[in-house]
Amino acid sequence: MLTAALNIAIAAVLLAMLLSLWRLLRGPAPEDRVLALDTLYINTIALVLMLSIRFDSRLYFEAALLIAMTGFVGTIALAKYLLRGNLMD
Amino acid sequence: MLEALASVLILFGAFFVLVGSLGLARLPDFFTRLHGPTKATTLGLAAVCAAFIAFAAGSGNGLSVRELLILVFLFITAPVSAFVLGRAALRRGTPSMTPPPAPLEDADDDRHR
Amino acid sequence: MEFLIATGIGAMTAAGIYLMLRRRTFPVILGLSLLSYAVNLFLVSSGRIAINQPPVIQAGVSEYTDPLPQALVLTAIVIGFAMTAFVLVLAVKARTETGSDDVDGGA
Amino acid sequence: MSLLLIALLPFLCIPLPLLAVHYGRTACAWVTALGPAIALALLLGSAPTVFGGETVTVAWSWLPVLGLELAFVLDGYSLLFAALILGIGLLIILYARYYLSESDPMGRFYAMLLAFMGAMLGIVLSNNLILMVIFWELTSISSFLLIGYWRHLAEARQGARMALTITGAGGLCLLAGVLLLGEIVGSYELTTVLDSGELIRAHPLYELTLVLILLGAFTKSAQVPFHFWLPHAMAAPTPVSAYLHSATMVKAGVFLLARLFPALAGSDLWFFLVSGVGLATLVFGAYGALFKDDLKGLLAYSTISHLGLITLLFGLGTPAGAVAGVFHIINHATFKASLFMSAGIIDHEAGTRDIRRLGGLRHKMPHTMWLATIAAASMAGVPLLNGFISKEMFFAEVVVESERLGAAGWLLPAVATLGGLLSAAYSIRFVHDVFFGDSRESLPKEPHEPPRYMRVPVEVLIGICVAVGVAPALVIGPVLDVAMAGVLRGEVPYYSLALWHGFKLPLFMSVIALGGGLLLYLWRDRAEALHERVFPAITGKGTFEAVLAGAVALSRGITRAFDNGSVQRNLAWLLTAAIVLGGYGLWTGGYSVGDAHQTPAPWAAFGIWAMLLAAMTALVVLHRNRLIALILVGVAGLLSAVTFIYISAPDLALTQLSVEVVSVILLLMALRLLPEHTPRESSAGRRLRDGALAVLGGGGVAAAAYAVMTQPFTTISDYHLVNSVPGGGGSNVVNVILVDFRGFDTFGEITVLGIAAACVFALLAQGASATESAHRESNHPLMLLVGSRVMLPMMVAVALYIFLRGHNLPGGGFIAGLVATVALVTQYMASGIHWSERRFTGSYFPVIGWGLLIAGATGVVSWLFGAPFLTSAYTYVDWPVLGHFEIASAMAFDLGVFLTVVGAVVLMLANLGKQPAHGDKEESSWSS
Repeated sequence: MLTAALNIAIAAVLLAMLLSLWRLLRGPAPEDRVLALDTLYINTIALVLMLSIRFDSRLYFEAALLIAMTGFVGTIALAKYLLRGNLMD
Repeated sequence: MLEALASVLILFGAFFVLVGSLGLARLPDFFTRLHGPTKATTLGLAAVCAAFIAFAAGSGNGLSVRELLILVFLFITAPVSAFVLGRAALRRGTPSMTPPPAPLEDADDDRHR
Repeated sequence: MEFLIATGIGAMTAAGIYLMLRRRTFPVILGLSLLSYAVNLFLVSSGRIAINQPPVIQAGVSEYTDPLPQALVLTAIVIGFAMTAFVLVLAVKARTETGSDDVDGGA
Repeated sequence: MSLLLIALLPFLCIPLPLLAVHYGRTACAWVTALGPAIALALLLGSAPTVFGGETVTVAWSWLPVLGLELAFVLDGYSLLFAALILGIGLLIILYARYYLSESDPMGRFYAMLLAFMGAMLGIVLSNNLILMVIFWELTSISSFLLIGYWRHLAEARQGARMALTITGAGGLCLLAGVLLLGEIVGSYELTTVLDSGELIRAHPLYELTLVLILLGAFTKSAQVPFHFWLPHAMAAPTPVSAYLHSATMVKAGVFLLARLFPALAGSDLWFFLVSGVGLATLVFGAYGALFKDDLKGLLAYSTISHLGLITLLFGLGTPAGAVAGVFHIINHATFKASLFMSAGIIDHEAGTRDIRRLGGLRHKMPHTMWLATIAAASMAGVPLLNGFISKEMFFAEVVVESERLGAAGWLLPAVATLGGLLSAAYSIRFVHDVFFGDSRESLPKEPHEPPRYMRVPVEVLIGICVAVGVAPALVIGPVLDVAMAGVLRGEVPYYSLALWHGFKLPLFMSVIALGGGLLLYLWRDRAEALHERVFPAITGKGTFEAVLAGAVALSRGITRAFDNGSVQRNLAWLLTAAIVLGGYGLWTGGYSVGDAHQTPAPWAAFGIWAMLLAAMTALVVLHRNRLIALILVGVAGLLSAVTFIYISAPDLALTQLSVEVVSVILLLMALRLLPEHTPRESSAGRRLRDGALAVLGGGGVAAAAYAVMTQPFTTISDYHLVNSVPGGGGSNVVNVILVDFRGFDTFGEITVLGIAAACVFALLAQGASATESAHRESNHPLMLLVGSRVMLPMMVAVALYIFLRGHNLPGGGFIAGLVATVALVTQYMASGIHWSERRFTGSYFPVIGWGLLIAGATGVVSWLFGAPFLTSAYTYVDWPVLGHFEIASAMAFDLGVFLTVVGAVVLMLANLGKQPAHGDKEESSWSS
């Protein structure tokens, strides 16, 4: 039962990732691309969590955690770049 | 029992994650697209995390709080990044269906330190 | 699986090469980092593909993937970053000195 | 032991003259003489043992893998040569004291002289062939320096370069030959090689070996056709010419011929090659000397001719011939050195060396005249002088060996006599033109006798000439015996050092030579005219220059073809070469896909794969919009991180992710200082070419990767897997490898990281002082501020957590460091760098320093416990909140890694962030 659910869920998440990527490639505004990248990151977290459930292993959890962190920071950086070129003033 | 719960949560989460990206892909302009990921996807991920916790508890590792960390992270970061992005879009005059409100949106952060 | 990874490496390599052959510094640097991604993946997969056998010793587990390439690549990633940073700074410097971001310094 | 001292003493004394020169020139000379004097004393001290028939050897292993060891041997032959080198060297030091003028830097001269002396001693004393070659090249180098001693003179520099090129190249040939010899014999020990002559001559590689070694010897001893560097080396100060280019260094070649005589000589190839070259050189040199107007040039050519004579003697390949050769080496060293010194005196006192301008100096400098005359007579082979005796032996040998040539037998004696005749002629010319005839007025200086002590060395040598000439058996006999015992490594054949052998062919040959020489000198004007007409001026120098120029032009052309200063072109060639090589390998080796590993691919993997390919395609298409390109590279990073997770490399996923974000930030900051768009400037053809290269390269790599992954393989890391927990005290094998098994490598890596950070800092140093741009509130949205401040402690906690568990679960210093960096940088971005620098005060250099220090210290600590560098010990402790963690000394190392990473990365980011942009971009529109 769990495996069946996992299969469906993973399929859904992959679909979501593809959609995000599509938006990322399509644009049009750079904000769109950044938002899409952010979403892609979050989707990836979901994917990783599901994988680690399927693998019945907790070794990949930190990876998910880090994706969350880095996704956030990356988004902030890109957004600040869009706001004003300078990230650090 | 826990496994059943996990399965349900997973499906639930996956659904909302998908919805979020769907919104991102389909909605007409940036400001509307902003909603999909920030709300739906976050919710979906929350469900997935819950599923993970449930599953972990089920697979005999006992209930552990670490998994909540991601959730906390997300609940803090999602709005922030959404806000910053929206602000950037406003500043750069990204086209929007409805004309943007009068620029009073600086009021919120003009007074710190 | 092997085929997918191999072709993935190939794709990244191709894109990296193409960017590295551009005339401006920024694409060249992006190409470099792409190439390092590809190389890292190559090195790791040279330890052969193993699903869910992370090299972390656990009770009752006997099958582990090859840890050596991973250790190699881990440092390689960090060093690769250092290199990227350095080249980037060179590019920035060149821009401020020569006023152009042409890899040959010319305008 | 003393043998080693003898060999190394000159080297050890090199600093002395440089220091002593401040205390006056005489003091400098004395101090310089100290080393050689002691060495000579030691040498003579150990002479009795050698005369007793023993061979002294010492050996220290140096590079046993290469068969190289610091081994020296002292037998009769090396004793003789060492004595010559040191003895004449001392005389030269004395002579040079008065020869060098006030303006010449004396310390440098003596230092180089000592260097050469040491190298030359090394050649004659070393008992290991490779060691000998090393010293051989050292002599080439020191000779280069000495010839170029007068740096301001163009011809000095030129001559120095030429000498170095020729002798150096010869030295390389010699090295190759020696290596072959060592391969043949199976040992580089000289004595062993000499004892296995049969084996060597029988070996198929013998010819090649012989030719290579002879090339070395001939170049060094200025044999035709490599002779031409020697005349040009005469630009050196005369002491150098006397020492290096007549007495010792040019003798290295013939020394080698004699040294390897038992090993190589005796074959027909040896006979024809060596004696042929020797004969040609003998005549050619003598002929050239006859028409040289420069005193030193004349002497140089006569040296060439005498070297040819010696070579010819060894070339005959008979023991008796070898005896004559060695004997002539001694004699030539004595009379030629004294001749050079006399020439130097004349040059020094009269101000010119041009024979045409000199004349009638017998009144001005009678004493010098006598010395020079005796020396010249000895060179011409006048009886009662040493030159005569060795020449008699030479003629005798030639006559004996002549029947080996059968019908052409008369040729050898005839040519030999011709050589003697010529040598007599130029000897007469040397003396007569300079000292006799009417004295000239138009001399640069008013000539007079040199200072007393400038003549002493000459007198000593002349004394030897006469002594040997009058009573050879008495004076030189024993020395020659023991020397020959060394050379031939067996019983020495009978030979007589008597003056009178009765009316035999050699005597008549001598008479013809002397008489004919006199006649030739009297008719020299007609001879000169003939010479002018017959021989066009094709000099060795000309050809040398031409060849050199050609080589340079060729290489420059080739380089230009590949590298016209354009990076793209360079890269394109590089890639083409790689592709061609790979393709060739594929073509010849074939392509085989193993079926050892075929992991089933879930369709999830297909999804990721499709995304990666899409992203890469889009990247190539859209790369001109740099922001998009950057984002797409980020996607590639994310996807490869996912791949890492899937192929069970969690540590790599963590590293990849954190590096990913940091480099995105870095690239963004750089992008702010660079244009946002890449102009479309490369032509369609160029793009096509690049595309082709990219596709070929990518395809090749893919194919290679696929082939690799599917082949069966054996890993060496079972050891790590087994010993990780018991040995390293950590269950995360990757981390244990990093901080324990291969800790030293990691140490190197973080050092590199620190250096890179330092470089970045240095590069940005100027602009880095950011103009405190007005702190715009609007750049720091309140939400972002609050959010980031809330995140900071959590991120730091995560970093700490990842650091602590790293030894047992995915994580570790590298990743934790990067995470901490990310946390800090978030603050920078949220609150601005100035705010942050007010909070996190202080430079990041100390952090890097401490990190490296700690990492190194853990290694050193393990020394204190007598364990090798970076041996780890560990124990377990219960941490308050975080739980049951293990404390390994490797952890301290990991802490070092952590600190270094944090310091380095934050340093880079902060400094790049501080760069003032040229007009910070405000609203700017992206087209996509």
